[in-house]
Amino acid sequence: MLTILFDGIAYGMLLFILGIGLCITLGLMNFINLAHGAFAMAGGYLAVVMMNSYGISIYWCLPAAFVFSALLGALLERTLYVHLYDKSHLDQVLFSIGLVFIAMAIVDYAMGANQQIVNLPPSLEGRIDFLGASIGVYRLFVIAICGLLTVGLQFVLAKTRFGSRLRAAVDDGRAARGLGINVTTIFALTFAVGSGLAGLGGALSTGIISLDPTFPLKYMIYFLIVISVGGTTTITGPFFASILLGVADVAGKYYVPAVGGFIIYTIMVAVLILRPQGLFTRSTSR
Amino acid sequence: MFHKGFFKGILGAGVALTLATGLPAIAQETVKVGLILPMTGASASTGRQIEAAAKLFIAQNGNKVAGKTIELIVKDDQGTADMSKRLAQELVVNDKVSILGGFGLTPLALAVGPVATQAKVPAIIMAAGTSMIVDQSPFFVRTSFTLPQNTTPIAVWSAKNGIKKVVTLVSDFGPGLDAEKSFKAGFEANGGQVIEQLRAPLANPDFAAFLQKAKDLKPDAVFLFVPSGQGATLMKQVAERGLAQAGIKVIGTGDVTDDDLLNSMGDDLIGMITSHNYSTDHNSPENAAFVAAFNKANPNMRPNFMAAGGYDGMALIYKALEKTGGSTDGVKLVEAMKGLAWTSPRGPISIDPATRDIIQNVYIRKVEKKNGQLYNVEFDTIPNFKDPTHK
Amino acid sequence: MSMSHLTENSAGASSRLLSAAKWRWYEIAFWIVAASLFFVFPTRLALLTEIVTLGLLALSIDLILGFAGIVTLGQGAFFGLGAYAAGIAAKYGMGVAPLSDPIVGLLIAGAVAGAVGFVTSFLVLRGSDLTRLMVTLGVGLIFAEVVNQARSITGGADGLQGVMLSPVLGIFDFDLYAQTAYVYSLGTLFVLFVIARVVMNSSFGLSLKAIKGNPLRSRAIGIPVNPRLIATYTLAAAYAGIAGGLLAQTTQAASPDMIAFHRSADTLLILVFGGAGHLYGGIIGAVAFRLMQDAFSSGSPDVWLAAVLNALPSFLNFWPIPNVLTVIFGLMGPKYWSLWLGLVLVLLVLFVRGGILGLVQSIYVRIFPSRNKVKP
Amino acid sequence: MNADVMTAEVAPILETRSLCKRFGGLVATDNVSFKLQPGARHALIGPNGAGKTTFINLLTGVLTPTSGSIHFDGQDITNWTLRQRAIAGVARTFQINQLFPDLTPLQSVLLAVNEREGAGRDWFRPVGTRKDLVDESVALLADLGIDDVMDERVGSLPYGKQRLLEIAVAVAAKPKVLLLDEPAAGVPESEREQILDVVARLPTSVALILIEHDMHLVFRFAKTISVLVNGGLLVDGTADEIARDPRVKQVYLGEEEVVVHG
Repeated sequence: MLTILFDGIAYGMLLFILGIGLCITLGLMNFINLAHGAFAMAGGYLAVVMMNSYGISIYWCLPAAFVFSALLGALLERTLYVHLYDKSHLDQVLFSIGLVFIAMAIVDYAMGANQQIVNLPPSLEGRIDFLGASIGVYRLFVIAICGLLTVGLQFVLAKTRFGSRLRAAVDDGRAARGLGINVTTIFALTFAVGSGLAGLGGALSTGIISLDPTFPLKYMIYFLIVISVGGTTTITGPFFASILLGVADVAGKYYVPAVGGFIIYTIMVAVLILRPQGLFTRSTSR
Repeated sequence: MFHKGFFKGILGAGVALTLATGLPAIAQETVKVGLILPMTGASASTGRQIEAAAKLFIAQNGNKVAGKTIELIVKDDQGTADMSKRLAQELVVNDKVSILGGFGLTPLALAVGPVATQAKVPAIIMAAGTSMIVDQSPFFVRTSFTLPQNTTPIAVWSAKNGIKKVVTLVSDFGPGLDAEKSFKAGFEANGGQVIEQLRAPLANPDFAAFLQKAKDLKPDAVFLFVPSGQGATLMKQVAERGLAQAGIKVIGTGDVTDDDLLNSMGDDLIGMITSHNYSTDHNSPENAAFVAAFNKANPNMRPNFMAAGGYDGMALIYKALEKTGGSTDGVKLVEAMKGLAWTSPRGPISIDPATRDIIQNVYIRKVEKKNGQLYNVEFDTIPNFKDPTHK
Repeated sequence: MSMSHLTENSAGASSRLLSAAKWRWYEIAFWIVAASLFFVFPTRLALLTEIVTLGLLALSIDLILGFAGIVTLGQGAFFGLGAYAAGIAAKYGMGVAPLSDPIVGLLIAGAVAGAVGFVTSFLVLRGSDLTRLMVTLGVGLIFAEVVNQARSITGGADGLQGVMLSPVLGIFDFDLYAQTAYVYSLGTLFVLFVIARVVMNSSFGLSLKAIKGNPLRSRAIGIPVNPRLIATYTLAAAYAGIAGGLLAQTTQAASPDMIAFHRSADTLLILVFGGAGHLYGGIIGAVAFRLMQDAFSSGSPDVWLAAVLNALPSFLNFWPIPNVLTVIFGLMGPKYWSLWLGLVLVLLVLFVRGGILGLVQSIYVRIFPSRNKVKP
Repeated sequence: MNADVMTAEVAPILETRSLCKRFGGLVATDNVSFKLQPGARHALIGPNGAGKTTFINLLTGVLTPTSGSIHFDGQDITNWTLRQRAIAGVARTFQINQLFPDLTPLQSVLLAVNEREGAGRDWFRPVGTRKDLVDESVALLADLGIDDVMDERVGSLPYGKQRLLEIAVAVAAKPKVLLLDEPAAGVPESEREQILDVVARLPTSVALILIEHDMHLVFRFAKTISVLVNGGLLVDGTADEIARDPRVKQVYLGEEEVVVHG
């Protein structure tokens, strides 16, 4: 029971780190970036190559994945995405799906279609007993990192000048521009950090789920569920949505394996019917 | 036959001639073999293994047989059934192939069945493993394996080696259910007990919950089946879940310990026992030659059971053509294939004249480390084993 | 303003409006070409049949996206529903009419998909583009899961087998050359196209364009926006269902990938590639898409690479040119088809508004600036 | 507060009772009770941010009130949708053009006429089959002086023409009440007169409410005026009364724009 809860939380935390960048950029620029998972995949593959081909420790791979994906995100944002902000949602969807296809083919070409697996250092393998429940050390590691990042993010958003500007820009971009806040710069930075977090999440996920070129498509649906349930106006919304999703998914498969696959989709559709703006959004005056 | 006449009338003489004379042209010197394989998508590795093996066979044996030149055409169906069917139709109608082959997954093979029947073209199943496929068309012949064939031996072996209670975990699709059913039948007939049958969705990134459930039921062993390619993720999670520490043995079919991926799965697998029809490690001169040649042509791949299916599929085609003296008549070819027997890299195999399914040795193997690499090392053999569900 | 001037002006207006609905020479030519392909490519009819069903699915997305402006990723669900409905009907008909009659099967497919479309349309009316994307996607995923679970009816992940059809109109059996399949599919597409054309040229169709252009103003002049959208969504769902039915009948199988997400995404791309909002865009996109795909899947980049490297003048034969060429040709194999598809999409969005037909239209306007009037 | 300054014998065509609208903590419409007589020529004025557009949005159903009620032609329409009110006879123009950029002016007007006559759901006859409706649309466009561009794309029309079309589309529904939200806003001086002329020529069967900053226009056009301040109704009365009212002067004292114009 506790083990299931724990597994679910670990899975949810991972989804949160993978998807939070998408939530913020969507809230900020009303931009639907379905290619977000490609940045996660980039980080994941970088970690795989570093660990498996060069034997570099996972503790170095994680920050490297973050930096790599963040730089990639910043580069693409400045060169490509910037042309798309004033286009229709349909154009954004098509453009980002196009990017996903390109990313999948490039990875397939460079790395092959096989599932990539990393072999974790012994210190992160095995299980420990906690309150009578058996818990995987690596999942604990994932929870710890994601938890720290969440607290850090929340701190940045709530306590720093950048955070208050970001929140203002998410709340009402037009008003924020009027107040002299440089929304474009904030967006570029946020996009880079969001991509970096996705890359970090991708690198972390290689220890739990496997990585193959279809990763961005497979997880796109999960990200979108997180957003639609959690909304895009806060980071606590997506956070709780991710945890809920992770726990519901794992618990569903555990207790009612026959219908396990339905549960998350059903939750999503139900939430969207009852609360089209998301489960955890405050009512907005807009 | 009004409609044929109707179309003949409007089509003009050229096409009508082809229609009237039937599909395999009378005295063509080239025999075209059309392989329909998933080269992209989730099952891409299956297609790439089979293509590599088929090309290897032709390279080794020359492209001439019984006075005819063999030409291989490979088409990618992306793992979608409607495309397999359309490609089969086009290969027959457009490229005038005499023999079809490949078929990465059960639904893809089934989609081609009506075409093979209608066109009277033999269709060699080189991968798909659901038992009932060969019943769907009299032109299906199989050189891969069936799930009951590969599963029953491990079920019997387990029951006889001190395992009493088992939880099965399979992918929720035809072959998975075949494996689940065969395991239960074979295991319980020999005194064991299957205490829970879990089915994971085919497209499932996370097995954690299912494995936890299996672990909590405290069986003696967990039986696993997932299609080729998903084994890596599954085994990583098996290790992470700590089944071995909890005293639960892990057994399965060789699909899980896919030779091609085995090395990347890590040392956690050492000691896992599976039953299967082919191992890269199989100890025979035929296999040693096959593996060496395969590795030479494809440095980054290790031949797995899919490659064996593709290689033997081509062997079957060559032998059948020799027997018919080069005739490409579909009915004659299938008749020639029935009962053919030879020694393949995987050991002695033959085609059951009654079912057109393959009869082969099934081996019980254990994952071991040799020269720094992981292999499925065979330690027991069930010789000339037929699909037990197919009478 | 004199009265006579007014009536004259207004008579002109009426006929100008009506002329938009007239068949133009290039439309007639289009259908004649489509029909004549039967004779021109007698061995490629299976591919052509597939293009026709794909075109019909794209047409159904055009109705809802191109005309009513609703972004959807769920049309694949209706396509799959139609495929299974027609497939199951034919299977239980055991090859005997009425259940196994192809046309009855299509009607069943259209009715089932239309009914489900009607019910789910209420979900789509709410929320923003993103919510719509999610709901349509979610509904699609749920149906895919239902198909997977209801093994006894659908065959689960192995697909539905044993689809047996009686001859079309009791006369024409489905044959290996796909002659019957092509004529039958093209006929179905034509009938449905004509209906769609009539609807989109009617007052109803005009009000859809208004809703797409400005829903607020549409409500303010009394257009019942939601009922119109529900009707259109239902119609589009029925069209998608019939397209699915056609595919199930012509391939004699239905499988879970017919209902999968990539079908919706691909078809959306096809429509945008061809040009949304023209009715022809989906069909033209389907032709272009499948021909491209076919070229890629049967291409032999190794041979081309060897030829190019051979022909490469020596002054160009230094690093990194041969290496770059090797990579580029390496990427031309069927495995990397998605790279080129993605590239086309990205370029399309960045540089070419309105797809192929949009391009044609803008060239036409540039050549004949005097005709730069709105083509309603 | 009683807003009824006209003789109360005629039943009002449009009436609000204690209408309130809050956005979070902000009160945008504060307890407004207001009556409009059939055929009225009424102006709604007030400084920037007084809540004029919010009030119009409440009247037409773009927004729903927090409390209070709205009555039209003897019926309580508080919970009616924008479309229901449009059908019943409440039409409006928008401060920012709300047009169909990809359609033509003729199509735009015909749409409104179609819906009024129930021809909008006709799904099998091509547009233009009902010649009477087309004639009416063309006549209306001619009346407003934009029939010369009736086959152009709306999005490519000059702004003044678009502004006229905004009125044409609203008038096409043959409303009983028409709300004009700054009809001449942003129109170049040279084209302004045409719009004012059109407004002046609207038939008296329509009760008009005009929101306007330009006091020239207000006093030229309106017989009665209401002044909104901070969401509440400050005062209403005939144009002369309002012009003399000291409270109104005080409200507008800081407003340079009004001083200059007025």
